[in-house]
This record gives sequence, C-alpha cells and structure tokens, in this order.
Amino acid sequence: MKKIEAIIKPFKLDEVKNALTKIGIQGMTVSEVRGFGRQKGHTETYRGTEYSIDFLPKSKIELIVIDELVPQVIETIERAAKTGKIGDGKIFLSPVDEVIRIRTGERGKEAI
Amino acid sequence: MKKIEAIIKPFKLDEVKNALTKIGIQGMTVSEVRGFGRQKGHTETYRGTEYSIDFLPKSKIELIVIDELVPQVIETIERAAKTGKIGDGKIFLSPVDEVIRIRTGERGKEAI
Amino acid sequence: MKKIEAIIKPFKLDEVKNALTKIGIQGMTVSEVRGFGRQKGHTETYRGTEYSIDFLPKSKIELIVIDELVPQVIETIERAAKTGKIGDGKIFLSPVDEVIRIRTGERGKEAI
Amino acid sequence: MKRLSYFILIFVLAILVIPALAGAQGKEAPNLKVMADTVWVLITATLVFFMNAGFATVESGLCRAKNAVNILSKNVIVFCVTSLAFWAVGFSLMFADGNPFLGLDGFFLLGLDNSPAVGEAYKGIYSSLNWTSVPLYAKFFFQLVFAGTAATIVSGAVAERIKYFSFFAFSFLMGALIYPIQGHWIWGGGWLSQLGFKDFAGSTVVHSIGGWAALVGASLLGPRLGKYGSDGKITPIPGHNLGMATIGAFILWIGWFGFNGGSTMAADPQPISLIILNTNMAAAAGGVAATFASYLALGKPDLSMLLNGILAGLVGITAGADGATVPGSIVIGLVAGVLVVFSVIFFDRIKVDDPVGAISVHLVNGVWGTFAVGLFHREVGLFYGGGPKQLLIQIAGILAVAIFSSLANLIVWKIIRKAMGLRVSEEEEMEGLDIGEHGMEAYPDFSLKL
Amino acid sequence: MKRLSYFILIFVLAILVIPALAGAQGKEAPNLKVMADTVWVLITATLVFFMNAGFATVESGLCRAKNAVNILSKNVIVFCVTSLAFWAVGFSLMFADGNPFLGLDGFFLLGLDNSPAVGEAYKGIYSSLNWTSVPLYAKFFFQLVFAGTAATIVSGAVAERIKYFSFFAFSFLMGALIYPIQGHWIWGGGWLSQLGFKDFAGSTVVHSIGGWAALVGASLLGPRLGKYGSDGKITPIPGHNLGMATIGAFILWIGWFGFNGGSTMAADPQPISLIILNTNMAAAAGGVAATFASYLALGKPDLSMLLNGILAGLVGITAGADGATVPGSIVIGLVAGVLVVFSVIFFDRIKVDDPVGAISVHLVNGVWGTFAVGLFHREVGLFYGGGPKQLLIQIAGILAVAIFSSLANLIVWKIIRKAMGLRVSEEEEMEGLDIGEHGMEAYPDFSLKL
Amino acid sequence: MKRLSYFILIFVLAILVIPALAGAQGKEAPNLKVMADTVWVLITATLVFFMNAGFATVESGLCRAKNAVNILSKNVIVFCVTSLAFWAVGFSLMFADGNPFLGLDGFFLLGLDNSPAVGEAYKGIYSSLNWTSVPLYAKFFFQLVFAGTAATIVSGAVAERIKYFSFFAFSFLMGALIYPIQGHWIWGGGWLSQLGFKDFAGSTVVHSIGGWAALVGASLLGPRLGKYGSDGKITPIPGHNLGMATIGAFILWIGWFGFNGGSTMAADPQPISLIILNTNMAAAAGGVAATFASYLALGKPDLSMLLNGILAGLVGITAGADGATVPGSIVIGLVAGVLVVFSVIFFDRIKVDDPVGAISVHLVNGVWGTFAVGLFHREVGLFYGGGPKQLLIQIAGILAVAIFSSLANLIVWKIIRKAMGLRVSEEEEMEGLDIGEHGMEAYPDFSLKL
Ligand SMILES: Nc1ncnc2c1ncn2[C@@H]1O[C@H](COP(=O)(O)OP(=O)(O)O)[C@@H](O)[C@H]1O
Ligand SMILES: Nc1ncnc2c1ncn2[C@@H]1O[C@H](COP(=O)(O)OP(=O)(O)O)[C@@H](O)[C@H]1O
Ligand SMILES: Nc1ncnc2c1ncn2[C@@H]1O[C@H](COP(=O)(O)OP(=O)(O)O)[C@@H](O)[C@H]1O
Repeated sequence: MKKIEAIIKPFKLDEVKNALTKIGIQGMTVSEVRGFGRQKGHTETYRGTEYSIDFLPKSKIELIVIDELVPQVIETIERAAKTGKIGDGKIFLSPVDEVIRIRTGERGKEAI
Repeated sequence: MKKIEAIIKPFKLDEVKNALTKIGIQGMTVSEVRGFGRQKGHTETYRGTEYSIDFLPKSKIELIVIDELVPQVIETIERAAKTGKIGDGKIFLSPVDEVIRIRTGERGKEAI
Repeated sequence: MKKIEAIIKPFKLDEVKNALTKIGIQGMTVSEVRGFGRQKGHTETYRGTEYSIDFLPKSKIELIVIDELVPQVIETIERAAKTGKIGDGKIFLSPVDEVIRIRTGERGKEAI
Repeated sequence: MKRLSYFILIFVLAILVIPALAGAQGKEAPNLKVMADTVWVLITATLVFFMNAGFATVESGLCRAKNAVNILSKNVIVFCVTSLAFWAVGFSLMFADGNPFLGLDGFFLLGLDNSPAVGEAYKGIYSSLNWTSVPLYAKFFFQLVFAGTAATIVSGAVAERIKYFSFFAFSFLMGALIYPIQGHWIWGGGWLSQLGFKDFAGSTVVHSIGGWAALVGASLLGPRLGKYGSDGKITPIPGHNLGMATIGAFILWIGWFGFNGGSTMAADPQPISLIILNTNMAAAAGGVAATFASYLALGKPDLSMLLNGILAGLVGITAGADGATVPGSIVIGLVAGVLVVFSVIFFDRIKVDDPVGAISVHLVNGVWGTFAVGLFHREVGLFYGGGPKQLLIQIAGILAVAIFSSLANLIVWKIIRKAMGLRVSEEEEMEGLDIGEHGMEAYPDFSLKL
Repeated sequence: MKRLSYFILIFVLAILVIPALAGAQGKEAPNLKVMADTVWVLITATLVFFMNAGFATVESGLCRAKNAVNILSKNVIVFCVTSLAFWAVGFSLMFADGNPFLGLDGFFLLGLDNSPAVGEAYKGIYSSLNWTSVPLYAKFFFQLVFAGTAATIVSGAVAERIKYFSFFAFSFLMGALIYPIQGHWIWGGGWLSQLGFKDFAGSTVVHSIGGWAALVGASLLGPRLGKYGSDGKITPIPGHNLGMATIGAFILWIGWFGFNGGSTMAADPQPISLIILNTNMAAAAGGVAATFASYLALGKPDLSMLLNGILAGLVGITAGADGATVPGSIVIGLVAGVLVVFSVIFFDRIKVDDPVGAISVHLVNGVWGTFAVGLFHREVGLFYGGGPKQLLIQIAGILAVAIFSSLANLIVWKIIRKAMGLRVSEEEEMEGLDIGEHGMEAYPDFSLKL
Repeated sequence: MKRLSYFILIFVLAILVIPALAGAQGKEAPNLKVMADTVWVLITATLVFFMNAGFATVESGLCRAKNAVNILSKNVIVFCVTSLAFWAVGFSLMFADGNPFLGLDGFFLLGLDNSPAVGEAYKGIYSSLNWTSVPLYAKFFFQLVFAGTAATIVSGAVAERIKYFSFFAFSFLMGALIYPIQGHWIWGGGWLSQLGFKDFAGSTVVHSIGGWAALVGASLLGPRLGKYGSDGKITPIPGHNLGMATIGAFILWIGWFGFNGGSTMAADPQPISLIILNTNMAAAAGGVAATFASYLALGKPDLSMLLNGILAGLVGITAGADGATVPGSIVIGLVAGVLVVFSVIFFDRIKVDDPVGAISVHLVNGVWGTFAVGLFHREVGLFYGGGPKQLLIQIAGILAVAIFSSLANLIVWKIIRKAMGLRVSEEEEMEGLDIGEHGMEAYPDFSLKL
C-alpha cells in the first residue's frame, strides 16, 4: 500500500475529488495548507506598508491506495489538477506498512 | 520508529488522547481535516437549492512511536475511537527514519 | 528523496522559512496543527470553571528534499527553530518513493 | 406543526374579517405634550426593540459555532412570533379591563379606545394604561417590545439542544399567555398592583418571568452533552465569538435606556433624566463589581462575567430606576454584579446548564431588583425610613410570580414536550443544530474545531 | 478614474466659490411644533442612516470571506459618494421647482428657502417639500439617507465580481441622476404625483428604483464563476457569516422604523404610532411566512430566507404604512414573506445571480408594496370599497418606473462598462476581490477554506 | 490593585453616607421646551454612549485575534470606570464653580442645583452649564458619555501590549483628573473659554485630550513585538476582522450625530439641522478623500484607511460643526481624510506603534478641527473675513492642551508604570493577552494562524 499526497490549488479540489471518485476511489482525507514555492505570493498593503504574503492557500489530499492503483490515481490527479500555470502543485508517493479500519478492525487492503 | 496516523471523529479526540496518555504516550500532533469516505456527507440547503457536503470534519492524530509500542498504540486508538458506526476512521502505519528533538538536538528514541 | 516534517512554534515559522530559503530550498508546505507534548498547555477559566487546554498551537512544515540535502536542511531547521525552551518541537524524517510536479509531469529530483 | 398551522389559520381569518379601524381616530389640533410623549415612547420602544439584536448576539456569541444559525434563528423568530401572539391575545389579557387576574376584552387590538385622552377623559377598555397620553398604537408597540424581551430571555438558557419548532411554539404561548397573565397582575391593574407592588420597568414582569421560563426550560431539557462528566466534573463549553457577545452587551445596555427611560411613557424631564442616569450607573457598577468578583474568586477578569455583570446591574435597577437615588442605584448595581458571578457558578454546580447565564442575569437579579425596591426606594424603602411594609409587599410579589411561573411553565413545557418533543437527537446535538435543524452552517468558509 | 477626478475637481471648485449661506437663517422664538418635528425627523433620519450598517453586514455576511473587504468597502463608500452627489445635484433634480419631469434649480443646496415656513408661508424653490415644518437642512438630510439607501441596494446584487471603482462611479450617477429624476416624478411634485400615485415611504421610489438598478447590473455582469454548472446545475455559494447577516437584518428592521416613521416628516402622534406599528407587524408577518414557506417548500427553515422574509415584509409595507390598517399590514407582510422565497428561487433558476437576494427583496416586494396600496389603503383601496382606480394608478407608476429604470440603468451601466470595465478578471474573482481590489484580507488570522 | 481597592472603598462609603437627594426636585407644570430639550439631550447622549460599541469593534477588529478578548474587555470596562470616576470627581472638577483652572465643589453630584432653570434664574454651583434648560442629571449624563469617549480613545493606541489593570487605573485617572481639568478650561468657564477659544463639541476637549494620552501611552509602551525589524523594516500587523471594524465605524458615525447634534444641549431646529448635516458631509468627504489618498499614494483603496478617513472627517468637524457652512464642512472633511492617511504613515515611520490609528484620527485631526475653526467659522473665521484673531486664539488653546496633556499624561503613565507595571511579559504578548490576562480565547472554535 502507498500513500499519495497531492498539494493542489484549492479551487481544483472538487474536480480532483470527482475524477478520483469516477475511477473508484472511495476514501481520501483533505486539509487546508499553505504552500511556499516557485509561484510567488502576492503583495498586500496594510495601512501604508506593503508586505508580501509568501504562503498561498493550497489543499492537500492524502489517500492510501493499493500498489496496483498508484499509477492510475497519480495520473488522474495530474489530469484533474493541472492548469498548466505555475503553482499547480506536487504529488508525493510514500510507503505505508499497514492500514486499519477502526470500525471493524479490518487490516490491509480490506481496510482501505 | 513508526509514524501512526489516525483519522477519527472529532468528538472522540479527547477520549483517544486520554487513552493514549494512560498508556504512557507523551507526545502527539493533531490537525483538523476533512474526510471523504463511505460515510456519506449530509445535504444542506441554501436559499432554495440543495447541495451535498461530501467532506465531513475529522481529526487527524499523528504520532511517532518506537516499534515496540506500535501494536499497543494501535489497539488503544482502535478501542477509544470506535463507535461501531460508519465513518469511525482509519489508522495508517508508515516508516520513519529519524526523529530529532529541536530543543536538545537528541535523535532517535530519545527524541520521541 | 526524503520527507522532512518539522513541528515548530508558530512564531518561529518566518525565521525557519527564511533560513531554508537562504540555503536554496524553493518549496515547502505548512499547516496549522495542535501539539500535545511535554510542554504542558495552559489553564483557562470560563465562567467560573477552570479547565486545561492540553493542545498548543504549532506549525508543521513539510518538505521533500533530495537525500544529499537532508543533513543541511535538518541542521538549518534546528538552528532557526530553537529557543531552548520546552516545546520547541520535533523533526521527523521519512522515506519518499516518488515526486511529481503536476504542472509539467516531471518526476523525481526535477519535480522538487 | 399542526397546532401552529392552526394558529396561523386563525390569524389569517381574523385579519380578513376585521373592519378597518385604524383611520377612525380623527386628526386633532397638535397637542404638544402628546407629541413629545409620543416621540419619546416610540423612540425608546425602538431602542427596546434593538435589544433583540443584543440578545441574538450575546447568546450566539456565548454558544458554539456549530449552533450559531440555530440560536440566531430562534432570536429572530421569537420576536416575529411574539408580535403576532401579543397582538392577537396577549395585550388584551394583560391590559384590557377584566378581573384582578386577567384582562378579558379587546383582542386583536380591536377594543374601544380614545387615547391619547388620559385619566377621567379616557373612554375605553384598556384603562390600566389610561395614565399615559400617547395613542393606543404607541402604547401597544411599547408593551410589545417588552413582551418580546421576556420571551427572548428563554432562548439562551435552552440553547444548543432545543428543537427549533418547539421553541417556536413556546414563544407563542409565552407571548400569548404566560407573560401577559402575570403582567396583568402587576401592570394591568391586577391584584398585585392593587396590593402596592412596585415594579417600575419590569425586574419582575419582564426579567423574572422570562427567567423562570428559562429555569424551568433548562431544567427539563437537561444539560448539553459533555457538559457534566460521569464523575461530576464540569467541562466548560466556551462561547465561540466573544466579539459578538460584547457587541450584544453594548446593544442591550443602550436598549435599556429605552427600557427604563421609556417606562414613564411620558417625556417628563426630571424623571427620565434620573431614570436614565440610574440605569447607567447600576450597569457600570455591575460591570466593575463582576470584574473584581471574578478576579478575586476566579483568578482572572472573565470577559463573559464582565458582560453578565453589566446586564445584572441593568436587570437589578429595572424595578427601581424611578425610585432609587443615584448612589442607591450604584449599590444595587454593585450587589448585582457580585450576585451574578456566584449565581453562574451555583447553577453550574447544581447542573442546571444555562449556556449564556440567562437565569443568573434575569431571574436572580430580577428578584434582587424587585427586592431592592423595598430597600432603596427613596420614599418607601427600608433604608430611607420607609419601614418594612414595601419590602414585604415586594416579597409577596416575588413569591406569587415564582409559584405561578413555575407551574405555568412546567405545564406549557410539558405539553410541548408531549406534542412535539423538546430535545434534538444526540447525534444532531453532536453534529450541531445548524445542520440538523436548518441544513446550513454559520461559517462555511472557516476551518472549525468541532 | 479620470471621470471621477473630474467630478471631485468640480466639487472642490464649487465649494470654494460658494458664499456662506448657512448663517443666513435667523434665530426665531422657539416654535414648539417645529422643535418636535425637527427632533423627530433628525432622529428618524439617523435611524435610516444606520441602515447602511445593516446593508453592509447583511451583504458581506451573505457573501464569501474572500470578498468581505470589498463588499464592506462598497457599502461604506456608497454612502459617502451619494452624500456628495445628492448634495451637488440630486436633491435639486428631485425636489426643486422645475417641470413634471425634473427639478432644475438650487444645486449645491443653494436655492432660496425659508423653511420651516410651510404652505402659503413658504417662499423658496424647493416647494415640493413645503408641507413639512422642519428646516431645509433637516429636509435635505432626511432625503439624503433615502437616496443612500436606494444606491446601497445595488451593492449586494453585483457583489463578488464588480470592479470597485466601477461601482463607485455607478453610485455617483445613481445618487446624482437615476434616483432623483424618478424621485421627482413621485415625491418632487412631478407627473406621477399629480396623477395621484401613492408611495408613502418609498416602496417604489427607494426600493424598486434600487431594485431595478440591481437587476440590470446583475444581469449585465453575469453570474459568479462556479454558480451555474455547464449542465445548468446550480451550485449554491453559501454566505460566510450568518451572524453578521442577522445583525444586519435587525439593524435594517430598526432603521425601517425611521424610514417609515419619519416619512411623515412631522411628529404627529396618531400617524407615526400607526406607521411604526404597521411596519413592525408586516416585518414580523414576513418573517413567519418565510419560515413556513421555506420549511414547506424546501424542507428546513432557512435563516437567510427568514431574514429576507422580514426585509420583504418591510419593503412591502413601505408604500402603504400610513394608509394600511394593522391587520392589512400583517397580510401585506405575509404575502411578502412568501413572495420573497419563491422569487429567490425564481431568479436563481433564470440564472440572474444575486448573492444576497436584493432583487427579490427590494424590486419584487417594492412592486408588491406599491400594488398593495391599491388593495389595502383604508380609504381608496379596492378591499376597502375604494374601487379599482387607485390600483390602476399604482400599476401605471410601477410600469413607468420599470420602463425608465430599465433604460436608464442599461445606459449608465453600459457607459461605465465601456469606460472602466465592469467585471474583475477570472483570476481575481477566484482568488477573491479583497486581494485583487484592496490588497488586504478580511480575516488574516483565520484558516479559511477557499 | 491596592490603589484600586482603596478607591472602591471610598465609593462605597460615600454611597452609604449620602442622603437621598434625587427626589428633592419637585414636579413642575410641563414646560414644553424643557421637554423637547431633554428628549433631545437624552437621545443624543444615548447615541454617544453607543460609540463605546463602535470603539470596541473598530479597535478589536484592527488588532489580532489573540488579543480580542483583552481589547473588548478594555473597551467595556473603560466606560464603567469612567462612569464612577466622573460621577465622584470628574464632573465637579470640570463644571463646578471654582477658579479658571479647576472646579472645586459638588463632588458625587451633590452640589446645589435648580436646573432646568437657566441664566439668571439658575441657582447652583454648576454655573458653567446654566445655559441649557435640561435637568442636572441630563447634563451630567451627556457630559459623562463625552468623558467616556475621551478615555476610550486611548485603548486602541496602547492595545496588544498593555496590562489590563494598568489600563483600568489609567482610565480612572483620565476620567477623574486629566480630562476634567482641561475640560474646565474650555467648557467649564475656565481661562481658555474666557479667552474666546471655540471648541463646539470637542475636537480638542475630547479628541485631542484623548489623543495626547494615546500618544504618550503608546510612546512609553513602545511598539508591539515584531512590528519593527532590527533593520528598521516595518512589518504590518493586519487587523483580524475588518467586518467588525466596519460595523464599528458605522456605529461611530451615527454616534457622532449625537455627539455634535446634542452639543447644543437644546432642540433648536436650525442649529441642530445644520450641525448634523455638517457632521455627515465632513465624514463623507473624509471617506472619499482617504480612498483617493490611499489609492494614489499606496496603490489600492485600503478599507482601514477609508474607515479612518471617515472618523478623521468626524473629528475634524467636531469643533466647528455649529459654525461652519456645509461647503466649509466638506473642505474640512476632505483635508482630514488626506491628513489621516499620511499621519498614519508618519507615525509608523517614527516607530510610534498605534495599532488602530487612534493618534492620527483623534489627535492629529482634533488639532486640525480646532485650527479649522479659525479658518472656516462663518462669523470669525479667516476665510470669511474674520481676520486672524480667532485663529491665534485657537492656536493658543491647542498649545496649552499640548503642554498640559503631555506633562500630565507623562506623570500619570509613569506613576502607573512604577506602581503596577505597564507592559505584559514578552511571552504573554507572543501567546496573546487573551490567555495571559483573561485566561480565555475570543474564538475557541476557529482554527487560527498565530
Ligand atoms: N519541496 C517541496 N516540499 C513540499 N512541498 C512543496 C515542495 N515544493 C513545492 N511544494 C508545494 O507545492 C506547491 C506548488 O509549488 P510551486 O513551486 O509553487 O509550483 P509548481 O508546482 O508549479 O512547481 C507549493 O505551494 C508547496 O505547497
Ligand atoms: N483510502 C483512504 N485514504 C485516506 N483517507 C481515507 C481513506 N479512506 C477513508 N479515509 C478517511 O477515513 C474516514 C472514514 O472513512 P469511511 O469510509 O467514511 O468510514 P469507515 O472508516 O467506517 O470505513 C474518511 O472520512 C476519510 O477521512
Ligand atoms: N511522539 C510524537 N509524535 C508526534 N508529535 C510529537 C510527538 N512528541 C511531540 N510531538 C510534537 O512536538 C511538540 C513539542 O513536543 P514537547 O514534548 O512539548 O516538547 P519538546 O519538543 O521540547 O520535547 C508537541 O506539541 C507535538 O506537537
């Protein structure tokens, strides 16, 4: 099993979620994060002083999938989240040893 | 060392935290996340139009533990977080290479 | 590639970010979390009843770096985030299998 | 629901068959005193009306974000409902001629009346209000905003767990029956007023009566989930927006200038100046006293207690704002500010869960204010050489209202419980009433901790 | 921008060359009726002014957090701009002597005038206001806050996508031209008033005129990004702070006591008491009706609909607050409360995106209220035996305003679109207008979901 | 703390030994002018009172979420404390008979007085107020709300770092000594008033005096942690809730209609109409000017500057609202709106950290408004042919207050610093004063960025 983390533009969240649902993904966890990257933030002015906001709002999607699904999920996220403009975000893939469903105690693939 | 991530129902957070403290866990990190899963969201109506909220509020607990503690911690979380109803959440286990305590520079087990 | 997660005191975020930028880090992702640890929370009183807030606000920095950079990044975070007082936080290091830049489809080192 | 639709139906029928009356009152040569009085009464009534916004903000600010829509809705609808109930039934029960226990005439504001004629010149059926030289509609509007206040007090004490439509039904019955019947005894020429009971602007009539309903309601509902641990430990449930709560307290404070100041129902310079000053000084004293009480007893100056202290001072001075001296008002306020702090703690200990402190503010200090008239009234008060007589009368009134209110509210709340249920399901309570009762969120763009 | 600087320039010049006039009016022996009337007019005007805060909070509460600074800014600046525009030009076009279509004298408030003289005694060029015994500056200030209301109505309907300075320009033209010209027809002695058209406090003059501008503006702008899917599916965009929206509705409600109550521009006891009561009862009825309408039609009692229902009741009673009976007002409010719910749904279906329901509240119910005068006026209304004549006149007025407003707004909005553009870029809209237009955030300390 | 308990003790004693006075004033036949004047004064005083809510919301909105409870608490308690201080001591020092520098009689409002008698008929010791025909308590209440305003101005400038009880102590001394002494010179028949200094509603008395206290306080406290980098770079600390700030600005605006309008202390139709209109036009002009100034100088129209611009216009017109013409008021407002923008930037540059712009709004524009009387007064102003005499007198007054205020505040702030400390610890400041000073959070349900 793998964990796929995707940092995307917030307004793309619904699209990505729908795309993932369409390929059969049934679970994911999302959080609001702030991203710092090549896409520069913007300048705000407050009471006469300019200052730059370096962190931009992003959404982070985490989902655990079985190894076989990894390529398809990644490809789906890439497609749905892409605008082609800087700041589209990243996908990170990392190993997971075990998954447990709290409700039933199921483990492994059954628990996803 | 392992990282244990648990996505649970928010109102179970205190119970889980207390249960973990009881078995000697001294540190954890919590964040507010939104979960999408088999537990369907609810329908809201706003000014005459229904719409479904697919993401439900969840709490995510992250904690790093030494390998020996993993089974006990998982079992404790399972017990404390379980209501038996859909949406109780998941526990993910993944590898961690190193831990550092910023204050002292300690590494490994000492740093947890 | 490795993932470095650092839980730090929120008011140290800017300093850490600047220090990382100085050593050439171009991307990171930050979220607001609540930490439970040796640093005890504080007591609040509300309408005559005291209660303790066990979770303290912390910031979590996540960044993916190539293996060679790991020691330097960790050392930089340690230095910038340290106050020497309890609650300075932790750094966790874990493996990452793959990184993808959504905008371009680049993978691996190029994508960071 | 059926019951409600039924009431609505009656209303609509009533409206359609009612002849046009409003124009009947002819145009007179401008009577300047009547002009000034009417301006005063209408403006102060508007200030009292504004208290609805104060209650809405104080109460929602002191509850959780997940129930904010519900509390706001309750505080909005309660005045709408009371407006209709008090117009149809309440005002007549309270002020129309009848017997010492009940007014019995002139429903739907249709009774004979030649206001602004006063005293002997008055010919009509709302004689208990024949002392004020303003038009009937001004009298009604001023009394209506008071009725609305009594009803809205309840909202905070039952917050975060009561069903929306059950509260709707209670509001209707409060404005149509519970409030006006007791009001008749005191302000409608009924037996307590004949006894000499003094309650200038309603420490008892509005605040205690509202407070009793709150106490009975909160007790029957039981505490919010999670408030009291199995081991008896109290888990505070902090209010979600103290900025709103503070705005609300200020709005209530300014509303009170109307509440007390307008209760002369005449623009008499000396009395209204004294009354407004007394009102202010009691509030200020209440705030200072509550700050020190919470600082000394609890360690830190709690903002929610400061706000409650101000409101307590205001409730405390309401019965005696016309009769107390300025220093007397300050003492009344100081006592109120201390009382409210310990009362909040007390009700928490006995597990009556009142999220906003409505019982401590309105009931406890309503009683205190009524009692204080017997001590501080500058003509008949004990401290001013008036002997204990007035004090005993005040106690009688307090008891009468205590007994009737307890019973009446018990009956009404139980009927509603039977008919429509009182409390939302555990699941709904946990998720928040906003989604359960209203299908919406108060702050959808914000990340919340639940 | 250039256009605006130009206007500003003219202002400044005007100011500097204008002789000191204010002192000209000598001091008279105190005329007590004038005193009472002036107090009444100024205080009610202050209440109406307060409605600006109500609009600001309702509108920003019902939009998204990322646009809050922009909406608040618009609702603040609109009254500033209208103040200058109505002073320089608008008041004269509306109330100065001229022809049935336009006033044409006394710009910059510099016309001859000997108020508070009334009737025959009045010598001046603002004769259409010679019936009220208050000083000219009181008349102007009262009329100014009405003009401000008409202009601010637009803000909500065009929210979350209009350029800030384009709205600024529109506000100026609204206060200087669109509102006063039509106002002249009805309140300035123009052709509709000569025809017998009745619009006591402005269901048409203020609310419909504001509502038409809102409808045309919202239609030209098009819906917000993401509101309507390609498949025609409606995606609701919930308001970000229902607490603010509720505060706003209460403020508007109390403002309306000034709006209607002050429109007598005299402290006549009987009429002002009736008017204020009617205003309250229509609002309450509107709230109850909207609650049940949204409960029955949509399944749950929607707070935003409850608030809209109250406002709808208030708009509905505005034209007839002086002429309706209390029961009549309740019926008008009940209808308004139902109307607004279905109107909101209707405009959503036809893809006119009005984030706050301004069109349903102000235009639809402005029309309803104007029409209702023909039915419920207790002297000339159809239901009170007055025959259909008044109703037909009312319809004529509604149509006249509909036609002129549509055209005038179309022209003005299109000129502005040409000159400065109307809508912000897609990117800016997505990121929020607060950063794009103002370079700041409304809630920088809070974690938001975007 | 000891000092405070001591004051409290004195109060309580004073209260208990004070005879009942309030009833002494007999009932007269209704004097209609007195009625109208009293209604006017009490209602405008209520509007001024409401400004407390405005200050609370503007100031907490422009600070950070982690300090919101603290700021709100300060803005609530300051009026409570001032009420007691001004009643016990301040009013007498300011208005009682005495010498050109100090009133010296009638503490605790216990002096002889036969108001509403005026002029020659007045027999009492508060002769400096013998020109207004309202009861003593109305005079006191109106003056009290002014004293409260002066005290509350300070709160914003010292926000986010001052100890709660130190501010409490300062408020007491401000209301008891600093404000009334200088107030005596100008409004209490003291030397500046004898010189011919004109300050109609208090650009100097209230706003400059408050502003000087703010400037001295903010300077002594030093800037907030993190505001100025070691390299001198300014890091803006944005306000956490611009919705609240906007509500507050509107509340202040309507409060100002009472502030200036009520300062006639009589319902004289012509003057009050002019004054209220002038007040509004200056505010509107200030808002427009600040919008363009911030747009041109800073690139974008900053909402917080727009709000400050409106307030600046209001402060600016306060001294001359009775004497300026309408166009004159607009010019005064325009200048104020530009001034405030550059003043905010200036104080930021010189590292006086004023989170809400209180110094720029109240001190800078208080001075400007006072100065402007010498230019724009339509009888004695330089621009209206009055020669430079009045201008020189105005400058004298400005300087006198500058010198005395600087010294007095320096002494008082330093005493408090010595006795109880001024600034919270660095750790507390970083964590937020809400937890440190009050043990509670303003928004416990929300995820915050700290
Ligand atoms: N090395 C990294 N580690 C963690 N997160 C990163 C890293 N680099 C980028 N990100 C996240 O990805 C987001 C987008 O990256 P950015 O460099 O702005 O554009 P792009 O994805 O087009 O290269 C950032 O806002 C940040 O949240
Ligand atoms: N594959 C997944 N990857 C990441 N998070 C998941 C995944 N599946 C479920 N979750 C998280 O777990 C929560 C509960 O899952 P759900 O399917 O609703 O119920 P249950 O845990 O009872 O199976 C979800 O809301 C989501 O946050
Ligand atoms: N075992 C752990 N797993 C995950 N997070 C931890 C763990 N221990 C500590 N933390 C995080 O680190 C923060 C600081 O830890 P704490 O024990 O308070 O102080 P210190 O870092 O000085 O040892 C905690 O608030 C928590 O967020």
